[in-house]
Amino acid sequence: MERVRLRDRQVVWIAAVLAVLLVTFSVLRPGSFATSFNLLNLVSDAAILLLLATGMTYVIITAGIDLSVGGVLVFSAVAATKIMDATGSLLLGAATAVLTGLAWGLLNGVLVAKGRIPALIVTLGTLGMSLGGALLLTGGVDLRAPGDLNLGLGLARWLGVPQIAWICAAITAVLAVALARTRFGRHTYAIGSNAEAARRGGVAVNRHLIRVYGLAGLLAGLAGYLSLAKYGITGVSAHSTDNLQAIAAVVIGGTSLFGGVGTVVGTVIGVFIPVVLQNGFQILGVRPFWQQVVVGAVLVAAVYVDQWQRGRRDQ
Amino acid sequence: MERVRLRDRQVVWIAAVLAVLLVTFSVLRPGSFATSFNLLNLVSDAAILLLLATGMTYVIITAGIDLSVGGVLVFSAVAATKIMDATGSLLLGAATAVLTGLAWGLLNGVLVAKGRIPALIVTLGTLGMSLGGALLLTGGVDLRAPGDLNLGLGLARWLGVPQIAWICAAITAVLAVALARTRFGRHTYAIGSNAEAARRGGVAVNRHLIRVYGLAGLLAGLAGYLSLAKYGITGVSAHSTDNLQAIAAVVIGGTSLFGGVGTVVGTVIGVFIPVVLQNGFQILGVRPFWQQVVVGAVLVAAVYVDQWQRGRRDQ
Amino acid sequence: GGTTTQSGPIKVTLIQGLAGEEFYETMACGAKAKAKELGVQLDVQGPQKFDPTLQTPIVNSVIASKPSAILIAPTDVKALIAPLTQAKQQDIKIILVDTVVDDPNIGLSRISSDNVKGGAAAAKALAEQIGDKGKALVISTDPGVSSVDARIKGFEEEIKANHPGISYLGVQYSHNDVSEASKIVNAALAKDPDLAGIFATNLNSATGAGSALQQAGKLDKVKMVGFDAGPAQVKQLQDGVVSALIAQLPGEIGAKGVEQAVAAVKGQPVTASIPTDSTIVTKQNLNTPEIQKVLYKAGC
Amino acid sequence: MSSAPLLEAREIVKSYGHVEALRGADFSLSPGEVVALIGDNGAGKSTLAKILSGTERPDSGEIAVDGEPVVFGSVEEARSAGIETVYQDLALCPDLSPAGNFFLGRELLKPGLLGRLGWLDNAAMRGRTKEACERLGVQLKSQVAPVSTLSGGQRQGVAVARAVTWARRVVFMDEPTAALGVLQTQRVLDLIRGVRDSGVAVVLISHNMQDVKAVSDRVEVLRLGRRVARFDTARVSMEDLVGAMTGAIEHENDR
Amino acid sequence: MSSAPLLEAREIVKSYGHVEALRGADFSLSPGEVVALIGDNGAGKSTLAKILSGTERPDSGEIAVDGEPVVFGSVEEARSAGIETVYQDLALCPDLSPAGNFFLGRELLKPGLLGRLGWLDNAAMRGRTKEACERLGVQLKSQVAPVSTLSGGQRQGVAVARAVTWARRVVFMDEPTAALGVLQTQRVLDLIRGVRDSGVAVVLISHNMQDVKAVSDRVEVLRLGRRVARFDTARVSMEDLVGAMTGAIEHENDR
Ligand SMILES: Nc1ncnc2c1ncn2[C@@H]1O[C@H](COP(=O)(O)OP(=O)(O)OP(=O)(O)O)[C@@H](O)[C@H]1O
Ligand SMILES: Nc1ncnc2c1ncn2[C@@H]1O[C@H](COP(=O)(O)OP(=O)(O)OP(=O)(O)O)[C@@H](O)[C@H]1O
Ligand SMILES: [Mg+2]
Ligand SMILES: [Mg+2]
Repeated sequence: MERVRLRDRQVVWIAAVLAVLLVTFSVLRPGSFATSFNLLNLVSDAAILLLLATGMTYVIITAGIDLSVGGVLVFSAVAATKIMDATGSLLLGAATAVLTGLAWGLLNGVLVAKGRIPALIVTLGTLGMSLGGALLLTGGVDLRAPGDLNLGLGLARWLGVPQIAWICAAITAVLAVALARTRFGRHTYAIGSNAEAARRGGVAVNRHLIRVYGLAGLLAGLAGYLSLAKYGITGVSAHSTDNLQAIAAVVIGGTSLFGGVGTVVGTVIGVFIPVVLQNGFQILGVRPFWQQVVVGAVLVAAVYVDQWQRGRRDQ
Repeated sequence: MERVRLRDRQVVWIAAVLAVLLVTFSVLRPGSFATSFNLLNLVSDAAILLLLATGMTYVIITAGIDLSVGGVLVFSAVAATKIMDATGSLLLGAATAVLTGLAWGLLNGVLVAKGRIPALIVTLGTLGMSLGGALLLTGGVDLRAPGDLNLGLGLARWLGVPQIAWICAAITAVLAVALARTRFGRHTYAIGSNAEAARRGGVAVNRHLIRVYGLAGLLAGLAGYLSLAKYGITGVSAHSTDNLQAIAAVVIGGTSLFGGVGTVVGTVIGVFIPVVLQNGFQILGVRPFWQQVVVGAVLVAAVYVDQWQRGRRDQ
Repeated sequence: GGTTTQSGPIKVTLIQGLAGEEFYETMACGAKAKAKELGVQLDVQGPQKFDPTLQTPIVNSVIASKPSAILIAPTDVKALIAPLTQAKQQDIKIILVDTVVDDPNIGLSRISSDNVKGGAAAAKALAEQIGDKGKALVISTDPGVSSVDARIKGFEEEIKANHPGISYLGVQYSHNDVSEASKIVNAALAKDPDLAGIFATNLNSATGAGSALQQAGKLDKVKMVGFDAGPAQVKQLQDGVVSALIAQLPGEIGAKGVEQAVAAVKGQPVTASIPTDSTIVTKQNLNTPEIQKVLYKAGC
Repeated sequence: MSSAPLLEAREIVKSYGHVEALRGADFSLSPGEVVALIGDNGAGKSTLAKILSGTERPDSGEIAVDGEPVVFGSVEEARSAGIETVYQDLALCPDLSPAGNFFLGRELLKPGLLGRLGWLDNAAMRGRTKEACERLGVQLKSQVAPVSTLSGGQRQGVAVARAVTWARRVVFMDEPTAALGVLQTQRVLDLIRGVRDSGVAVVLISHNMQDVKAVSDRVEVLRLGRRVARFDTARVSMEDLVGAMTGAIEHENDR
Repeated sequence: MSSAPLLEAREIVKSYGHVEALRGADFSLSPGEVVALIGDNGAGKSTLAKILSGTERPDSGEIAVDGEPVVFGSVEEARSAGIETVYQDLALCPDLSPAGNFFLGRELLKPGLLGRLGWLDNAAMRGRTKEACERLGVQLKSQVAPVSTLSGGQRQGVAVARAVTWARRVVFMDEPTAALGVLQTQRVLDLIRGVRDSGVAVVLISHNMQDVKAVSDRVEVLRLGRRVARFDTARVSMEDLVGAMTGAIEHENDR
C-alpha cells in the first residue's frame, strides 16, 4: 500500500511554502500586498472556504469524499432566507441553515455507511438533489438576505477583523484540536486507515461515518448562512466549484485521499495557498489567463516541495 | 481494507438498471423516447464523453484520478484549430490534437509517477494550466473549426450512425479488450491493487503510470478534435464539468476509486445512465429543477441496487 | 470620493463579469484601445465564473493594488456593494459597465446594457423568424446568473405580452456545456418534433443546440436566435445555424468606461448614466456598415 | 465431554460465493481450557474464528454461550460476551500508533471535564501499551510511529497483547506466533497458560504442533470445513494430529 | 569461509527516520547453499532481505555479486541478477487472481500476432500456477478468485511458488512457512532442498529453529541490526542459536 504519511514536520514544510509565497509577494509589492487591508481581505475571503475544507478534512480522513458541500451550502442559505423572510428572526435563520446542512450531511452519511454506496456517487447525487431543491425553492432566482443580516453580521468586526472570520477561525481551531486529541478524531483516523480493523476493534464505524458526514453537512450549512451574511445573496449558481476547492485545499495540506492521514492545520495552509496566489497575482496585475496557468503550476510545485521533503522514495 | 470487488456478474446488475430505465421510458413515451431518432441521439451525445471516461477508467484503476481532461480537451481543440487554420490540413489538425493531448497526459504521468505528487493535485494544476493556456492562445474568444471539418466528419454517418460515434465506440471497444486481456491491462490492475507489490513483482510502475496518464491525455486530445468536428467550436468555457462527468460514469460503472478493480464495460453503462435519465426526464416533461433532483436520486438508487446485489455485507 | 487631480500615471483596472467570455473580452479590447489612446495604464481582471463570491476577492485585491479607477461589471446588484464601498473609501473612482449595483451612490458613471431589453429583442426576432406561431424553447446556462436571467425575463415577458401564437416551452439549463445543450435539444426534438424556435441565451448553448439541429437535419425547420455577436456567433449566423443574433455594444461600453474613468480621475465632469442599446443582427443586415460596427472584435 | 460448554458452535455453514469455507462445522470450548484448533490451509479455521468472534455471520448453524443460543450481530456483541480475537491478518490500523491500536475502541480519556469531551489520555495509553508489549518481549523503538513501520513480529506482538489484555472469557488467537521470534513465542505460550489460569479460555489456531502440544488441553481438528476429530492433548501423538488434518484418520464419529 | 561468495553484503546501514534498522550488517552466501538468517523480532532481517533484493536502498554499505560490487537500483536489477524474494508481507496484488500474481511482471502471452499485441495467455498461466501451487500441497479452490479471498496459507503458497519458480541464482524466503500447514511446511522444506540441489542458493529467514536445523547448511544471526554470529548448522546446538539471537553469546569476532 502506498500511503503518504503526514508527520508534524511535514506540515511545517507546506507552511514554509506558504511563507515563501507571502514573503515573495510582500517584497514585490510591499505597498499593496503586505498591507493590513489586503491581509485582512485574504483572511476574510478564505474564511468560509475554511469551514468547508475543515469538514472535508474529516470526511477525506475516513477515506470518503463529499462533493455535495456547494449544493448543501446553497440549499441551507435558501432555507434560511425563507425562514428569515417568514419569521424575521435572524437566529431562527441561523438555526435553519445549520440544521438543514446537518440533515443533508446525515443523509450522505447514512447512504455511505448503511447503503455502502461509494461516497463519490452519494454526494454527487445529493449535490444534484440539494442544488435542484434550492432552485425549486427559489424558482431559479437568487434570494437576498435580510438587510440586517447582510449589514450586521456581514460587516461586523472585532478588533478590526470581520466577525465571520473569527467565527470560522474559532470553529476550525476547535475541530483541529478535536481531530488531533479526542476519541472522535482517533476513530476518524482509524476508519480511514483500515475500516475493517476499526470495526473489529469495536469502533461503531457506521455511526461514526454518519457523524462525520453530518459534521461536514453542518459546516456547509453554517457556511451557507455566513456566505448569505457576507454576500447578501443565496448564490444559487455560485458554488459549483466549492467542492473541488475544498478537496484541493485538503490535499494540498497533506491529507491523503486514501484516508488515515491528515491534519486540519495542513488544510488551513492548503486553503490559503491558492487564495494567496490568486490575490498576489491580481495585485501584480497578471492577466487572468496567465493567473490560471501560473496558479496551476505553482500549486503542483508547492506540493512537490512538500512531497520531496517527505523523503525521496526509492524508485 | 474495504475494497469493492467487481465481478462480471456485477456489471450485469448495473446493466440491468440501465435496461430498466430504458424500458420504463419506452413504455411511458413510446412515440418519443423509443424512436431510432432519439436513441441515435443518445448514442451520439454520449460518444465523446465515452472517450474521456474510458481513459479515466484506466487512470482510476491505477488508483489515480485525472481532473485535467476538460482542459486538455479544450487546449487540444484550440491547438488543432490553429494548425488547421495555418495549414488547411484536417489531418494535421487531428494529429495536433492527439499529440497535444498526449503531451499533457505524459506531463501528468511524469508528475504523478516521478514527482510522487498526488494525482488530484497534479491534474488540478494541469487543468488550470491547459485551460489558461487555451484562453491565452485564443484571447478568450472561441475559435471556429474549419467548415469542412464541421460539415464533413461532424455530420458524416455510416449506416445511419454518426461517424464520430463509430470512432468512439471502436476505440472504447479496443480499450475495453486491452484492459481485460492484455499485459498492459493486467499491469494497470496490479498497480492499482498494490503498487508496491507490482513494483516488487517487476512491473515498471512509473513507466506504466506515465503511459496510462498519457493514454488518458491522448483520448482527451482526440475528444477535443471530435468535439471540434461535432460542435464546430473550441468551446473554451464549455468543458468545466467534463472531469466530474467522466469520473461519475466510471464510478457508476463499478470501478473503485481506490484502484485495482473496474471494467470499461461498466464505464460504458455508467456513461449512459445519466444521459438516458436526463433525456427521459426531459421527454417526460419533468421541470428542469426537478430533473436535477430526480437524476441525483436515481443515480444513488441505481448504484445502490448494484451495490446491494454485490452482497449485503455484515455490519 | 473627492475630485483631486492625481499626479503620476493614471492606472485603471477593468474587472470583468466573467473572464474569457467574448462579451467581456470585447469590452476589454475596447477599453484597451481607448486606454492606449489616452495614455493610461489598463489592467484587466475577471473571475472564472459570473459569480459575486468569486468577484469579491478580485475587487479586494484590485483595491489593494491601488488603481486610480476601477471599471467593473458587477456580478450582483447587492453583493458587490460592500467591496465597492471599500474601494470608494480609498478614493478609487468607480465606473459601472454593463451591469450595475443597487446603491445609487456607487458608480460615478453607469454605462449599462439592458439585458431585459435584449431578451425582448430576441423574442421579437424569433417571433419574426417563425411567423409568430409554434413552440419555442429557451436554453440557458445556469439559473441564478443575473445577466442571463434578465435576458430570459425579457424574452418571456415579450412572448407573453405580444405573441399569443407562440407556445412557450420554458427554459432548460445547459450548465454552459455544449454537449449538454445538444442533449437538451435532442430530447426536445424527440418530445416535440414540431419545435419551431429556440432562444439560446449564450454562445455555448447556441453551439450545442445548433449541432443537434444540424445532426437532425432540422436547421431550416427550427429557427434559433442567439445572443452576443462575436466572430463565432457571426459564423453561426452565416452558416445558417442561427437566424438572428442580439448584439450589445461591449467594445463601446469598454471605451466609454475608460473615457469616463479618466475624466473622473482628472476631476473633469462625468456623465452619470450612459445607456447602450442592443441590435438585432440577421443574415440580411449583416453586411451593412451600421451592423458591422456593432459586431464584437476577435481578440486584440 | 462433561460440563456446560462456555462457547459452542453447531453445524456452522459459511460460503463465499462458490467457495464453501465451512460445511457444518462444530466446535466447543469449556471454561478455563486451552483448545487448539488445527487443520490444513484453507480448512476454515480462520472463518470459524471470525464467526465466533462476531466478525462474520454464518449462513446457518447455531452458536451458544453458556448453553444460551446467541446471535453475534457485530464484534461489539461478541466483545460484550467477553470474547476477544487476534486475527490472522492482525486487523491493525496501519496509520495509528501501537497505543492507538491497542486501545482502539476503548480509548482512555483524561479525567474530568476534558475527558467528558472525549479528550484522549495519550500518555497513559502509551505507557500501558509499552508495558503490555514488553511483557511479551516485544520492544517498540518508537511509541508514536505508526504500526505500518513496525516489523512483522512487532505488529503481531501488539495484536496479541491487545486481545489478551481485554479478554474476559475467551480469546481466539489465530496463528498468534507465526511472525514471532523464539523468545517471543515462548512468552506468548507462557502468556496463554497465564491467561488460562486467570480463568479465560483460549482457542489457539496454529500450524506448529510443538506449540499445540506444549500449551493446549484439547485439540479440535478441522478438515474441509468440518470438524473431523477431537483429542485430549495429553493422550494424542503427533502422528494422529497430522493424520487427522490430512484426512488419513477420521475421528469425529466417536463424539 | 572459502570460495568466492555468490552474494555478499558489507557494513550495510539503513535508517528509517530515527529508527536504525541496520547498523552495519554483513552477510554472505555461497553458491548452492542454504543459509538461515535468524534473529529476534525487529533485528533487521526483513530489511536486509529487502536491500539485497533491490526493494530498498541502503544508506551505506557494499553489495557484491560474484565478488563484483553492484548497486541494485530497482527490483528489476536484482531480478536480472537472478535473485527472487518471498516477502514477509507477501507483496501480492489483492485484486488479481493467483495466476495474475504468479506471473506478475512476466506474463505469458499468446503466440503469434496476438501475443505481440500483449494478449495474455490466461489459460496457460492458470495451468502453470495451479501446478506450482499443488507441488507445495496448496490447493486453490478457484483459479479466478482474487488472492484477497484466499486463506493466509494459500496466499503464502502462491508467494513461495512464485519466487521459487523464477529464481535462477538466489531466493530469499522471509518466513515462508509462517502461515503454512504442517504438510505444506514440509513440502516447502523439501522444495528448499530441491532448489538448492538445482544450484540456486536459498536464504531462509525463519523463527522456527526446527526448520532452520532441518534444512540449512549455515546460519547467520542478526541482532540489533548487526551480524553477531555465524554457524555451521551441523555443528551448532539449539541453545547456541537462541543464545546468539538473544545476545547471550557473541560470535562474530571469530570471522
Ligand atoms: N472473504 C472470502 N471470500 C472468498 N473466499 C474466502 C473468503 N475468506 C475465506 N475464503 C475461503 O474459505 C476457505 C477457508 O478459509 P480460511 O481462511 O478459514 O482457512 P484457514 O483454515 O484459516 O487456512 P490457513 O491455515 O491457511 O489460514 C479458503 O478456501 C478461502 O479461500
Ligand atoms: N518502513 C519502515 N519505516 C520505519 N521503520 C521501519 C520500517 N521498516 C522497518 N522498520 C524498523 O526497522 C526495524 C527492523 O525491521 P525488520 O522488519 O527488518 O525486522 P525483522 O528482523 O524482519 O523482524 P521480524 O522478525 O519481526 O519480522 C524495526 O524496528 C522496524 O520497526
Ligand atoms: Mg487462517
Ligand atoms: Mg521480518
